[in-house]
Amino acid sequence: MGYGDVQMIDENGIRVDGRKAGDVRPISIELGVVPVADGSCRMTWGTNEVIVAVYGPMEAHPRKIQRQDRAVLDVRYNMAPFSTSDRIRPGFNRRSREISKVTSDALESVVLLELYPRSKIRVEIEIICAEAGTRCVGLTAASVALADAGIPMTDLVVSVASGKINGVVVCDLNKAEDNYGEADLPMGVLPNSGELAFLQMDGDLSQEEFQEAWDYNMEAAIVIGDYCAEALKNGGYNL
Amino acid sequence: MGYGDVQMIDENGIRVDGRKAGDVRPISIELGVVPVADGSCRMTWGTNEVIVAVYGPMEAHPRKIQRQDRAVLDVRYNMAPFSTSDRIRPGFNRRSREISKVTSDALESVVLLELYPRSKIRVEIEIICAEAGTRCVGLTAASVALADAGIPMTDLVVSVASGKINGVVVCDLNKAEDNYGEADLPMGVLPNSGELAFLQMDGDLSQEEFQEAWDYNMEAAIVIGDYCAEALKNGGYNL
Amino acid sequence: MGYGDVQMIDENGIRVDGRKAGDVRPISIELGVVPVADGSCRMTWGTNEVIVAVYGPMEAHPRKIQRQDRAVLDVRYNMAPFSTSDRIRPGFNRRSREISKVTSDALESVVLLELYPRSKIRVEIEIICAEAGTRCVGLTAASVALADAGIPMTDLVVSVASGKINGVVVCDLNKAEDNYGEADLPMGVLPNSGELAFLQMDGDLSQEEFQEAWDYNMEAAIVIGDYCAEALKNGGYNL
Amino acid sequence: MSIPLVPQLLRSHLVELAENDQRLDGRRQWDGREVQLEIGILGNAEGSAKVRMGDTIVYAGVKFQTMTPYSDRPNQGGLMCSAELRPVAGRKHEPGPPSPESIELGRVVDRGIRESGCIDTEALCIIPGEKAWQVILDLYAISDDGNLFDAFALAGIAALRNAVIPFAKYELGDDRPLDVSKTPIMCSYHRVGGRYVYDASGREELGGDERIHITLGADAHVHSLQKGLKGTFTAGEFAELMEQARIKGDELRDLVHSLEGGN
Amino acid sequence: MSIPLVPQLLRSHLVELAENDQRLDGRRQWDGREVQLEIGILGNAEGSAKVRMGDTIVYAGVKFQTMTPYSDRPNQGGLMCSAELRPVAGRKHEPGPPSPESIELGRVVDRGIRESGCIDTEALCIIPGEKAWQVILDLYAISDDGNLFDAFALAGIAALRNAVIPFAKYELGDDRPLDVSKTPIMCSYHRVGGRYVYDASGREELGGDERIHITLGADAHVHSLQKGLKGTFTAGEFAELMEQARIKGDELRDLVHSLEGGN
Amino acid sequence: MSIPLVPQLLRSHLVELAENDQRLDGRRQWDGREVQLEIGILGNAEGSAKVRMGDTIVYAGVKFQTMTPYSDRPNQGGLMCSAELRPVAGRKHEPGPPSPESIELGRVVDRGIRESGCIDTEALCIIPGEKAWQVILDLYAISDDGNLFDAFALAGIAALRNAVIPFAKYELGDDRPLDVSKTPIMCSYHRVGGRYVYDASGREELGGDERIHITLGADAHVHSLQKGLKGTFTAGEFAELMEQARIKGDELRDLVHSLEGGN
Repeated sequence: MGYGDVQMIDENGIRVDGRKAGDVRPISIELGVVPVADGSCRMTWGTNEVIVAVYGPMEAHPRKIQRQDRAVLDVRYNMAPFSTSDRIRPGFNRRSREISKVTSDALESVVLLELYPRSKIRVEIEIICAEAGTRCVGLTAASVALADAGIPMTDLVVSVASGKINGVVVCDLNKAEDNYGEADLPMGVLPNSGELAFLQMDGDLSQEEFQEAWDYNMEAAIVIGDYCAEALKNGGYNL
Repeated sequence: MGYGDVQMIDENGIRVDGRKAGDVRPISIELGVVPVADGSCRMTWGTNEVIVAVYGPMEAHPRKIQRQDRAVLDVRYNMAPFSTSDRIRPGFNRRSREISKVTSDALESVVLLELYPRSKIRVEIEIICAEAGTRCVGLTAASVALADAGIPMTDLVVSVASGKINGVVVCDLNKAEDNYGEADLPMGVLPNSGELAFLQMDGDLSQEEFQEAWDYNMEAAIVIGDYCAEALKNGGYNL
Repeated sequence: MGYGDVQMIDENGIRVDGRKAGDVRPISIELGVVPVADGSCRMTWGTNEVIVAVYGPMEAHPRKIQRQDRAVLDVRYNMAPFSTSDRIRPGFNRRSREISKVTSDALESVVLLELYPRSKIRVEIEIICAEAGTRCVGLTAASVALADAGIPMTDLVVSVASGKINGVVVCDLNKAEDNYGEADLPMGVLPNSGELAFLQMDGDLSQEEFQEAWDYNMEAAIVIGDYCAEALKNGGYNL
Repeated sequence: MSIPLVPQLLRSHLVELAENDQRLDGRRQWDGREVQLEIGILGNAEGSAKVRMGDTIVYAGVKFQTMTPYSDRPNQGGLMCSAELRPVAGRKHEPGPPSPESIELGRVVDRGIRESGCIDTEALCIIPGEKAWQVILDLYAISDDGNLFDAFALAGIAALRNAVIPFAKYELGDDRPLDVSKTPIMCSYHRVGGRYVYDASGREELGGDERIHITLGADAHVHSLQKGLKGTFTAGEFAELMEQARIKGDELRDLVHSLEGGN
Repeated sequence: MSIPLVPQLLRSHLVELAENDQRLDGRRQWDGREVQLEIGILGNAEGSAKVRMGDTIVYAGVKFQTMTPYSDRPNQGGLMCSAELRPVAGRKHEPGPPSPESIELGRVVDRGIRESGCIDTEALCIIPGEKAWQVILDLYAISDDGNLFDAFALAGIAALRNAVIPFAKYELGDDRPLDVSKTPIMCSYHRVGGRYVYDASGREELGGDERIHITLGADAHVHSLQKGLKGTFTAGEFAELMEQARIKGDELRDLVHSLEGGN
Repeated sequence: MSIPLVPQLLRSHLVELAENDQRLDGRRQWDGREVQLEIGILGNAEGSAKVRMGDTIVYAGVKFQTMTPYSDRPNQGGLMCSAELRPVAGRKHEPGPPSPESIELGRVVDRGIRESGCIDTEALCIIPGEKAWQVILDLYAISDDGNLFDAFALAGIAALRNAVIPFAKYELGDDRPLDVSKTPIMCSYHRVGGRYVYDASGREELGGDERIHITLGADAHVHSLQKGLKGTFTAGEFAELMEQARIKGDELRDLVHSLEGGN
């Protein structure tokens, strides 16, 4: 954050990749991409590529992790070593552990876990190619993969991040904008209820800028929620 | 050990901090400093500062650690990262594991563990500020915190270390003396019975020097034991 | 592998240690070298020195590792830190884990594990001095130690490695030959049935060279199998 | 990990209290516990603070090390923030590798400070490309009766603002205070009995749902947000929390500044 | 870890099928599943491939780093091959430290490539004794329906042959393709129902016995062998496998080459 | 970890024996088992020893590496002592991370040697501030029938006194013996059946209480002490152990010296 002297938006409000301030990058969704899983989803978003597999509900073992009144949700967010410009050493790190936890917290808010006491549902989020916003892509794709697995949910969770770049608030930061941006506000929205299940923010936003970024996210979440619904109806979505 | 050319005692037998050979540094004791614990103690000793919390007796789990005929004593000695001149990386190391073990061995010698079969008592020793002799301060404070928690014991364990500096045997080494000293003899004494529950020693002492250091420790332990008894009676001790 | 310009065999086919192409290094076998074990074996092979201890059959715990229909074989291959020219840091590494696994797979092929349901047999292979071919020495010595412990087996597993050096196929590579060799073919043979329970290979061998190395190994395994049988009959074997 | 029955009873009790706008310890919805803040209290740290909020007690200690700057940022030093949730702090804090909860705790507190930009990492450079200061802030809980997030954040910024860079110890000149240009303040809200409350106690956390952490700077600039645990919230609920954080943040910022001579 | 009854029933079924020269999915003894190979498909990797064999799907990605050569080999760069068996790939792949099985998998695939000598590590040297390229091949399973060994080996060599050394990114000149002089191919055989079959599926692996991995180069040169799991085999059985690996290896090598422009 | 009944029966039996001044294997209170000491027996070590005390068997091996001296001690090399208690050594030694017992064992043996000052770390310096020798002493138990402490300490000092610094291998000149100026000897005493005995066997350890380790140099100079396990002792008891350690220490020191040509 904070290399403010690089010009990322031109005088007409056009961003480096040709988008306007409120535009989302192109998105595609494919279901059933992990044949051995109970549900799965491949989501591309800009040049991000994420694969999610869902296993379960299945017996939770060892027994000490079982909960008498509900299923345990076991969510892992992981970046493939070749997913970024500099190779990532395999193994869980603190960043991926935190993202796994907040993603799990968000999904627990919509999955009807109480229908499956003593069982476990595993959600495996694998970032194959990363280009800013992978936690949002992962969370959105995970809710689609859970639906693909037939797990009952009250709503999807659709996630997107707006931010600030060169003092201008824009929607859905790409890699270059993320590197030079001044703030990042990822949110996870339930498209039907309009409530939030996920929220993070880093950087510096005035109250007015914050409201603008919030509004961008809310609008984008409705649109992306429609893509997800279409993918679940038709087995995939492609712009 | 063994930088013998630094002069640490003057011709009148006065040490760098003004003490005579047999003097102990100033000590204060405060009880109940960890409000959520079952018993706790803050001990300052020179500029050493140690906090001990005791939890239990409580159910020991997992069950495989339970002992049918007594409680399990789970003792941890840990230095805060900011407790020393150079920052310590968090995490258990071999030194702290060994000190935890010998401290536990010493405390097991006085705590009536057989009164609480299948249960566990946790003793958490946290070194907040370190200035030589932290294992002695930790052990002494732990026995006071156990008493504060109402755990039945046959006696306290009072610990102090004498050593040798510039060829002279002195009581209760401070940091500078410990750095340049030639030997260090920490002992843990039961003030009522006069028996020992803890003993270590490093360096080089002739049999005569050894006896002199031993005697200093024995005398100091009686005095410090009185401070502890007073603290337990009055809720604290301050010189 | 592959420093082919060092001359390791002279014009008469004599190797650096005086052996001919098909010769095996000198071998000795001693039983009962770990007095507290249920069976044990010390094998020297050239300057390799390996000690194997066998414990069990004994109750397998924790219970989750138990198998209802057979014993669990727990095999560890480990190099002592002082066993090689450059010191090895203690602790399991990926190489020793793989060798432990393939050694275990080979021994499982001959030990009558189904005679001891719910139990465990531990096989500890310690390389005290290493000079090429330690996995072969370890596997052979382990099958002798299992026999010494009275564990029923269908056959021994005798292991030896042939290879290629300066383009010539030779039997039982020594350290220098292993360093400069172009291929290495370790095999584990059941001397009575002639079947194989262990096979690895690295490097480059034409089909003809491969057959030659295979044949050397088969012949050597019969000879070494006789040594092992003699050791088990007489309590030891020495050329 | 069986679920004790107690939390269910506790949850019901908390709902009842909330319906009457009450809390377990008599506080109102937006009331915090009494805050005691001390600075400069650790002998071997180069900056330190102790915070007591009710029965929650934490220490923060600052140490400095020299580092080689990263090759892509040759003019910058570093800031490292480490939060340890050791078993001394409570019966439920068992020893072991850091839990997801404690990792989240450390990272959220870290971001609240780091992302405010209160420390200019370029000012930590000693020799470009060769040597720079690394500031290490260690947060240490001694007693956990709820809301460690805010206690850590408050102790952390107070310790940093109190820190002196040990130039002399490293033979680099005279000691100098660390320059900290802002005072970001975190305020945390838990859903307890169905509504949000400020500064939840340990028992409120046990019987509560999701939590929201808001870190604000001067003029209510937003520096860091985090929602934790299972649960959802509405835009309207969030707007009220933001307003409350603005009020409380200014109050605690004043407390920090009041201890600083002429700051 | 109780033994499910299923594998015993499955084993009996597999024996019956073998007696009639059949397999679960209708294949014959030496038939492989359909192979789909794509190259250059990962945006942030410097070489990549995706292999699908039936319902087994894997990725391979190549990255380059600069390293200081080892003091005893000042003119050489390095090749590192890492195979991750993450829980995404199947219900049985639980999270945790690498199992002995996955360590064996990674090492066997690594040796098949490394020991063929297809990469000249001296050609990776940039400045003798100072700087060299380290090639890192990461193998990544997305869906495991058996025979990950062959899928990883195929994706691995295809990704390496597709890789471009990023000289420009490191300001060392123009990018150049990595020189890979050979195309070693691994063929794996499992004993299923008493006889060996090629390219076992996940259920065949579950009900099978030992396996044999054969990596051959051009002219059927042997580069790597491995026998895994409990079980023994005869010299005659092995000779037949070697002959089959020769045929299949040539076929898959042609597939790899067919995707390469003018190679 | 259920407590077997055996130790209680064993403890009773040991008390009975002690009352008649007897021990399980016929020894008297201060008798040690027969000691066999061999030196120079490990082909790839630069110093080595093997000790057998009854059915307890251990190896010690010395290796040398070059190191960069620590910046605050530019003229000093290092001594590292590592004790491994591998599962080969007995049925009770399960694999896993080092137990508190094995950490204590390693550290007590290490201190007995290090704190005697028998190795002059300044003599290990090769080029001040740049290069020095690091002596690594690895202790390795093959068979544990009690009193590993004394077996390790004896093998360790014998291996060090037998070690040759490999100057030639590092192209630094001709090999030279490591200079070891003292021969510290550890004697360990266990409370068994209520009284202390020397050199406890495995079964005596199992049925015994606390132990005391005394490491003495020439003229009975004390170099290291350690009390381990639950239990207390009196000043009078300790004085007797010190006297016994003085006698036994001189005897074992003579054994070590007797193997050294003209030392």
